[in-house]
Amino acid sequence: MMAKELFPDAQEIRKGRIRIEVEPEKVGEIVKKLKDNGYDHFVMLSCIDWINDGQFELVYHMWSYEYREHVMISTRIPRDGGSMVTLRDLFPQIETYEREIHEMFGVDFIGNPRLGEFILEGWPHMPPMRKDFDTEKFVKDFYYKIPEVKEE
Amino acid sequence: MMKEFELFVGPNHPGVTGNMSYHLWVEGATIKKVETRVGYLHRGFEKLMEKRIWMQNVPLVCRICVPEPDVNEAAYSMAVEDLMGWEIPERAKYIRTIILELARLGAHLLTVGGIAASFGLYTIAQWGVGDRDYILDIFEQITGARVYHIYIWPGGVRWDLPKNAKELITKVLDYLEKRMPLYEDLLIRNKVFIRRAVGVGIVPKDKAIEWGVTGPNLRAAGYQLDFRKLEPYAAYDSVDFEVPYYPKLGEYEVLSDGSDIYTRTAIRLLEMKQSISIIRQALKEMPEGDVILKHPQWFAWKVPAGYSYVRVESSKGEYGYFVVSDGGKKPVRVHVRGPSYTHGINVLERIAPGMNIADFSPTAISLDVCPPDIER
Amino acid sequence: MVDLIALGEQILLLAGMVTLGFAIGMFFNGFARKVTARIHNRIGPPIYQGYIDVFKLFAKKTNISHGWIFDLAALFSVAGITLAFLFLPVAGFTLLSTEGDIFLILYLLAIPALGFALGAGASGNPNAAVGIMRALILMLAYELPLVMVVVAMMIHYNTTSLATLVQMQSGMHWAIFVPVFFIGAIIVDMALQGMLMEKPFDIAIAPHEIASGPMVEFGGKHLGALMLYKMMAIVVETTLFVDLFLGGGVVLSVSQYGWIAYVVNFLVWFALITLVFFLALLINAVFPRFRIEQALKFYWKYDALAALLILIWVFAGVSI
Amino acid sequence: MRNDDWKKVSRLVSKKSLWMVHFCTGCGAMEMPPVMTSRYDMERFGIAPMATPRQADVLLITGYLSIKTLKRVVQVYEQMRDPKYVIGFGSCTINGGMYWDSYNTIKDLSKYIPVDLYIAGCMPRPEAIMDAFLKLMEMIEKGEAIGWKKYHKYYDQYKRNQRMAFSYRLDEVQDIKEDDAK
Repeated sequence: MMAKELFPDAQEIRKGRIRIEVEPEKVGEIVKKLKDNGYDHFVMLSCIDWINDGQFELVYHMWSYEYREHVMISTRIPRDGGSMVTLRDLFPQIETYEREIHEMFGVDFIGNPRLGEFILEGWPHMPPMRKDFDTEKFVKDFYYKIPEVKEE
Repeated sequence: MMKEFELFVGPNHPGVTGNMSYHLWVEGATIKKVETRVGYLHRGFEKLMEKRIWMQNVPLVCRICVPEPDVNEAAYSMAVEDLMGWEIPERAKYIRTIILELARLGAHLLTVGGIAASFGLYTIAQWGVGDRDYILDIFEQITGARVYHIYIWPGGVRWDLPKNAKELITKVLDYLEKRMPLYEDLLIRNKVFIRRAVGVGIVPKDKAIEWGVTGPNLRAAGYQLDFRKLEPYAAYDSVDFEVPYYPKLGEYEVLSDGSDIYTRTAIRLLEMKQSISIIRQALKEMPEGDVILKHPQWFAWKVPAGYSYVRVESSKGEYGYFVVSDGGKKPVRVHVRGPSYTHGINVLERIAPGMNIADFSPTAISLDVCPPDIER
Repeated sequence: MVDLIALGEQILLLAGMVTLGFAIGMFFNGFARKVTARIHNRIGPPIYQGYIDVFKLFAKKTNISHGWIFDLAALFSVAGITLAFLFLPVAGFTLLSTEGDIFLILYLLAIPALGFALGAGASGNPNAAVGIMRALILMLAYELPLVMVVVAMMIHYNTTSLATLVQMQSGMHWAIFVPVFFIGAIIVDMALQGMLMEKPFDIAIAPHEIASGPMVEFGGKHLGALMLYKMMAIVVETTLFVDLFLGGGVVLSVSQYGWIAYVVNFLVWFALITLVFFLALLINAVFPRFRIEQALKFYWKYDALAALLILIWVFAGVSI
Repeated sequence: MRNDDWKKVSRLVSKKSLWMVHFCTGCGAMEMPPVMTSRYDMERFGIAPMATPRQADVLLITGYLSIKTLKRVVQVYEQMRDPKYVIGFGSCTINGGMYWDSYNTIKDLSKYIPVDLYIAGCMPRPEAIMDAFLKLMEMIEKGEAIGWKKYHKYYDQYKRNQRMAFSYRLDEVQDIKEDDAK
């Protein structure tokens, strides 16, 4: 069944792009339902930092080769101390995306054992993809301050 | 036999493509466990893109995938066009097709050469890279740059093709067509290569889609799925081409149950032939006209709020751009889905255990793992 | 006194031959790279590149050692291969080859590989350990057909001395013209491909798999010594082939033509080993490498089986 | 004097055989295959890629360096035998280039390891790379490529900068200053 039939309140952005907004608790159930209904390709898991709303938006992208339709399942979690249940059992690649989002945004995925250092190494500051991390200021305060090697 | 030990393949190792590393736990000569270590090339593109205006991001995105930068430009431009609601000129679509296919040819030459080199057949690698240089020459004459072209822009392409483009490209295509039999004889029909590559590095067919395998690797597993057909972009709906997939390997012998290194190599060689045919058609059917929309000064661009996911079929698989705008001058979020993300990490980590260490590097290279699109 | 002078002459001759051997080996390094480059559509390095590389490696300033076994290993390899060279008849020069027989040479050929193994083991790098294991398995693999063909030749010619063998082949009665040994030559050529560590048998040093294997921790002077060993090994192994099947390059009899014979023989020998090496390079350029168990299978299943047939053929021919 | 002559000869010959580490630290590595293969063929000048740092003479930093790679680069550099040379490849090694405001890439390579030669451009053309190698040979012959000596001499300063970069903190600076005060 197509996503429109499964979820009548889904919103069609354009042809072949469906967006569903749901509560965080329902995501697992919906992803499972879509997987069973021909949406067999998990594309990716994105995270968007809506700093003014104080929320992270997690977007689960799925695609059906059969219907040629792309579904984005959006859910919002609080920005501070937000967490989400891992869906790594449904699609293996979700695990990797969760690792990245954990590192880059600081979202905790409950039940994922491989969270930890993934891309960065020894990063002591705030997760860098958060909007309140100012990369330009960091560069000026850090990289430009490292002294040059003085030759006598 | 030897007891268990750990082996690091990379980052400074000839057996990895680019700067990444695999941490292997090995017993004797059999791999027990693999962990892919990435992040050596992390530049924080997605962060930098949020700091720049829409147009400034075009020179950034092409640096995400070095062997095939044009797919990034195309995908990003299409995402912006999608949000803006632009329909680009017909001629620009054809030019994009030509550029993307040339890039695919170059990337496949590099990958096929890489697979051959991982088995020690350096002749193919040398020839492949040498022949790829002629394609870079075309790029240089069209776009002015060898590697990073910054030619495909939101709204079309930067400028029209040069007057002699047709002769230039046809000459190189003729040359490549003449070279193809050499590659076939030396690689795909090479007895030792067949011994090494058949039945090695198998991605289970029933798991391929669930694991997120895309592109030539998916087609080698027996699915005729190609986003150029499924969701046509540029001028792919107006040109006629076939999607080679297992077991339809054309003139190459079907020697295995598919989804192995041999089949993946064969699919890539067949795709190169298709690319040549696509470029020829596009050159012939290309209409006259504008190549770029007359849009406002790009400093003043304000992209309407919305979500857009655009995918293109790169030489490695599905390349997707998820672009979110809040109606401002800068994107809120650009998230890149690189094909290597799944191929290099969860697929490889799952198929490698039980493999001989001699087969590991060829498998990784035949999956066409390109680290910059994993960590960006 | 006379004896001393003769001894001095002998030593000078030996030293000269060894120097010449190394010089030819270094030339072969450049030659190999040039030939490969031409096949790759490239120009390639100058033909004297091998000399420069060895010089540079010995001019390196620091040497990182991994213990005395590591230091000794490189020396071990060079000494072993030099000794093997001395026991070979080279273009009619018998050197020490009247003293030992062919089995001694096969033993001596194994010594450098073991030295190599010791050094690589001492370096403690897992890549080196895997590489050395592969090298030893490969040695085991190619020696079986090689020894069988050699034994067949010994039965046929009724000698165990390589010098005598070369002598018996003089006057263009080369073993390769005997049909059965023509097949034998092909078998040994396959084994030679493994001895030279050229593709499809360069399994031990596979850079894409184990980052150049045993050599992974070698650098500077250690690597220089190792390169010298590898260069000399090319000369020794090709000469062994030429001695076995191509009459050692002896075309003119010394007793008849005097010193001209030495020069001509030397040139013919040089041309022949270059040819044998050139063939190996051509095979090297067009094949990927086997996996180790495939190489073992190749040698023991096809090569050794053919060698066994030759052995039976020759044995039956002699006894009947 | 004789020692000097020997050094001169040694440099004259050694410059003809430069082995570089096979380490793609950044996207500039993309232009390395064309330089190695039939079109440009750098083996003409005796330059060859080597699998491990122990065997190599030249370290090419091909483009931007993330901190994670910098750790490996320092390790590789220290494993190489003297004399060794470093070529900074592309604008990103000079001042950060495209990634001037990226939080994860270093901006000036010479703060962490001594650089003998820079190639400008993003990315440099193969001709530029060849030219750089020829220039490096010239420098070796004249005895100007002395980065490795600098590394020995100012080891403390390089180490301090490396430590700072690895920890993403400037705290190390204070330690040094205190030491100076004592």
